[in-house]
Amino acid sequence: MFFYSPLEQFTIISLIPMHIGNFYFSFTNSSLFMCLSTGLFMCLCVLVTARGGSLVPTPWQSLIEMIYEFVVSLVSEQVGEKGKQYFPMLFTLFTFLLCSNLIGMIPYSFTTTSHFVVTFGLSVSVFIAVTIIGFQIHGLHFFSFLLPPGAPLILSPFLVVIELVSYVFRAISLGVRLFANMMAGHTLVKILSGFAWSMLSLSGVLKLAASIPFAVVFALMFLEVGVACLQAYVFTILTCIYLNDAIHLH
Amino acid sequence: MAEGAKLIGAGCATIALAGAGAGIGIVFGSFISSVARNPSLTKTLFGYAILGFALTEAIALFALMMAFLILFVF
Amino acid sequence: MAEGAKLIGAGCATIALAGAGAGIGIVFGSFISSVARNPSLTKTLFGYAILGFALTEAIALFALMMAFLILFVF
Amino acid sequence: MAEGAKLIGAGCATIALAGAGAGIGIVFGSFISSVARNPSLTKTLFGYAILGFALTEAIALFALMMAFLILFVF
Repeated sequence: MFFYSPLEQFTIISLIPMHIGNFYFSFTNSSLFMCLSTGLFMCLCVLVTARGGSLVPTPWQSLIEMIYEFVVSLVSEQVGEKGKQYFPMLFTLFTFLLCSNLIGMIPYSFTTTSHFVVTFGLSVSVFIAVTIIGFQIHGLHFFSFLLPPGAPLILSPFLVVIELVSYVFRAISLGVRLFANMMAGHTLVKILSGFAWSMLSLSGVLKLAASIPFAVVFALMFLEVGVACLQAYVFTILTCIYLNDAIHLH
Repeated sequence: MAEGAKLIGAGCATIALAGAGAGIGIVFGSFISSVARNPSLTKTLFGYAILGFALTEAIALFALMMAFLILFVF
Repeated sequence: MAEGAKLIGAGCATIALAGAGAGIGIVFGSFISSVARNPSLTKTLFGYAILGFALTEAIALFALMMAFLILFVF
Repeated sequence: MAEGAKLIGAGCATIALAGAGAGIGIVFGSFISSVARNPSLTKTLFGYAILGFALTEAIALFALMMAFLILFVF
């Protein structure tokens, strides 16, 4: 019944095949959409603040200011004063995820964050950065992070193992959370719209039955846009929480 | 054999709807007790109850999607 | 035989969505009752409810990813 | 036969994530209602909520590790 498998939308197509030695460096649709999302947001920011931005903000300028204020309040609330120096990284992280998720919502486009390698790369680099910051600030005292305060010492060997496992699992869960949300959401929309399409081929009155899956897909699109923004927010707020753990320990 | 396994697999996948059902019950249960406690907020509370219902329904849809995937795509 | 077992395995893996559905119901249920109890905090409470929802959703999707792994990788 | 049983075993092991999902829902549910009840303690309560989340997530991780063990080691 399905001409294509629902996962067909995630295939990577190399647009400009390039091989250096036996390494695969071709410019794929994934990298195209990554450049597209970062390029679009950069152009938007540059255009909006062309002449230092007008005092009475134009709609686009207030949009950029809103996103900026949102991330500033997020960082200062989660990480406090010491988090200010990490704000540029967190802002680019949030806007990159937001733009690539939202661009992925356009039919026949490609969501870069629906591939595990992209989100896993992001989350492991964040994890390594946070661990380095932790050791840089606290030195060996950072290991005390593995023992939550006030825990009875008899439990400590058991608790340290669990804390270590859940600390390392943060790198994986941060990546899988974003990847799984994006991929499962888009697959769900594809399958249900496949239903609506194949129901259309029913005879006569049954064609009206196609409106039910279509209505569900219509509602799901709102949910998907919400999930796209939400997952960018969750990825950033969790990075802030892990950063806060590294800077202020418990 | 795969024909039979397809049916069993789809059957098992549908069990996940039990949790979503319980979740929606909990959301509307607390919505009703909250409206009783603070009737002036019925409007916004109803909005949040519908939001909670929609997000729990999304989980049920994921499970149903998996069941249909097993049933029709394979 | 492995063809059939793949479907049954993926079907069983999807059952884990039940817990996440209930979890999201509990999060929004307590959010609604907290907003009724203390409406001034709606803003921050909504932020935490969304954070709780996203973290519970993640567990559901870990299970779904496991189901996809069983279904498409083997 | 063992090839098929491996998949079914991993599928069944993933069911444990249901409890972890419900557990995280309970943690954040009680966190939200506690913040509504006593907003001055939000900072420390948030720390404990994240600690509770991390420990519950660890259990989900143990279940996933078991599933991967069944899937890839045998």
